[in-house]
Amino acid sequence: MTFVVTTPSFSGPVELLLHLISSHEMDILEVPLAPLIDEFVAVLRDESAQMTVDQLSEFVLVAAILLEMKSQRLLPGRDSAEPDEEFVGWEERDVLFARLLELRTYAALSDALVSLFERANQSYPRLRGIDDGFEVTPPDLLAGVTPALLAGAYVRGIEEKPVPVVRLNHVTVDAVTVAETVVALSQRLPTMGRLSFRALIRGLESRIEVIVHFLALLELCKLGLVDLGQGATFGDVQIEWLDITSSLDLGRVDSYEG
Amino acid sequence: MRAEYSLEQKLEAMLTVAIEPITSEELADAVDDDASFVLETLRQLRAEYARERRGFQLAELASGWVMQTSPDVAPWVTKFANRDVSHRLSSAALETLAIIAYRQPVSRAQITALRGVNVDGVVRLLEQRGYIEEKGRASGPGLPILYGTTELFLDRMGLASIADLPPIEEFMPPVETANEIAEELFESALELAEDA
Amino acid sequence: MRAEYSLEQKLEAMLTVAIEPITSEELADAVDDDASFVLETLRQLRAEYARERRGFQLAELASGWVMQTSPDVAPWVTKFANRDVSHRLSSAALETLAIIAYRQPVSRAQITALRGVNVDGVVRLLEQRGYIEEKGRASGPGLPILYGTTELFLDRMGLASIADLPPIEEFMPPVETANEIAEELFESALELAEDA
Repeated sequence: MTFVVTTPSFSGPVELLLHLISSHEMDILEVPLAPLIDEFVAVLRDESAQMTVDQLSEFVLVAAILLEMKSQRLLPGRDSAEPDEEFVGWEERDVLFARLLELRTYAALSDALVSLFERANQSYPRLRGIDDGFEVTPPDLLAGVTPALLAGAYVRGIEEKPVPVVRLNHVTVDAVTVAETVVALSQRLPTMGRLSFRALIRGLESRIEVIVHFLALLELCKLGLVDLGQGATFGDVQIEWLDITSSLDLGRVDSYEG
Repeated sequence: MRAEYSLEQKLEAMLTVAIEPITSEELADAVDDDASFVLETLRQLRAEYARERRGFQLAELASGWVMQTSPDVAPWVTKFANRDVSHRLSSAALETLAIIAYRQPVSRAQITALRGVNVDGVVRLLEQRGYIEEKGRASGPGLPILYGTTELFLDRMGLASIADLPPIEEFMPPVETANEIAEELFESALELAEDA
Repeated sequence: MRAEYSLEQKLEAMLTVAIEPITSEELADAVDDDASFVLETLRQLRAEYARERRGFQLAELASGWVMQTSPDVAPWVTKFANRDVSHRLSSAALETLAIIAYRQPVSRAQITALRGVNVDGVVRLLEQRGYIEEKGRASGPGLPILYGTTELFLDRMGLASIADLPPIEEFMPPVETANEIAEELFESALELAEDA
């Protein structure tokens, strides 16, 4: 779907804006992104807007990601990372947006690395070595190798080899999947009463965990197990468990792989 | 027609018996000739093999020159091939590797800030595989380690130097961005909803 | 100018990568072509390399065809093979040697299964250097060779017998820590070796 955004330097569909930025025809530094967020919210609040569930959900998700990342950045002491000096003076949202763009770029690049790697693997080096009959006094290849080093090499040699991973999505959910979170929340929420999303995600370590929790909540909402109420601002979504007698059919969610 | 004992002939012989990449300097040393002349001759040989559609090719990797099979005929060669195929990396590892390759030298904290997740495990894995290594220390508390890519990484990518990596500009997202990132995540959730 | 995927190109590629001599029948099988036509093409290639005074030649041995260095430049090959560079085993080769040391007698197929990669080239190298040798044959199809370590290996490691190898249990838990320590030890050993 297309958002039409208006900023002092640009007016038009957000895709075009992104295209201009990514093709270097516009500098992201010159584009304040606040209007984009405002229009998210405006559309959300416009009851006359005939939006499909998909479109609405997408709005909400984009906004959630941006807001979540922003709050993450604003909370002191949450991030051990060094401050990005190159970003000082940027509007917070611009920083977040630039990050998304950059991360996207590296995701594309990692695919390019795979292509390079695979191409290089199409060539097989010559390994026959020197033929018999040549006078060769080989250097001692074991110089410096101790029995302990050999034992270490053995352990490395027999360690389980990683299973090849087919790249599906550049967003990596390291520890927890949506399915697992749905299950966990279906156990936790009935005992917690009404609470805010902010309260729910308190203590989570990473952005991705927050996003996973958000997706899990949407999931539970669609299953009719949870009611999500919108407060004065989007960030204060209220969560309420609806049916404490219903048990979750785990078969519905176990196929999700982050 | 080559002269007797031509430089080409000597170099071909040495590349025939070498079982790991050899630098042009090592080769120059063995033939007792000028290194830049050897390098030029290697490049001519490489072009010659490619032009003649030989089954072998000369490749210049970070660690040196190597005689290897042409990728054209890879399907026919596979069963004879003897090669240490490195294990595939997860997308998390690849993405981190891409960040390190293009932003080196870079600290773990800088990568973490970009990826939004802890990358300690991934960085350790990449270091164990020999694809990245410490390139120095940043100033600042704890003197964080700065990482960069290794020669082995370039060898595995079939590249002679970091400058041969594809230009980053070509990989900036064309139209898709935050919207699509969200979409990707959301599609999975929608599929679940539809299944329900 | 050769056609794309010519028979010559395929044969050259296979001979480039082959570690042991290959018969024309094996080659014909791999390229799915007529054996007598393959044999004829191999002879043409042999004549071509000789005419062009290449550094390599095709030789037809009793056990099959092999790509090897031209006798013209043998002195340079000898010099190259004996060049004084601080050689060491790659970590892949060391891991293979360690597996043979701890699991002997062991077949190439068993090592390959453990390592997840083809080890033929490494095993050949270790055998050439006298660190491993044939210790017998396994039962089963093809009677695969079983490898074990040599006295030279024990001498180099400073061990009186294989029973003196460090017990592996000490190196197992946790795997990550073991890897890191080994890596560190290896690095410092390498530095020592390079300084020496």
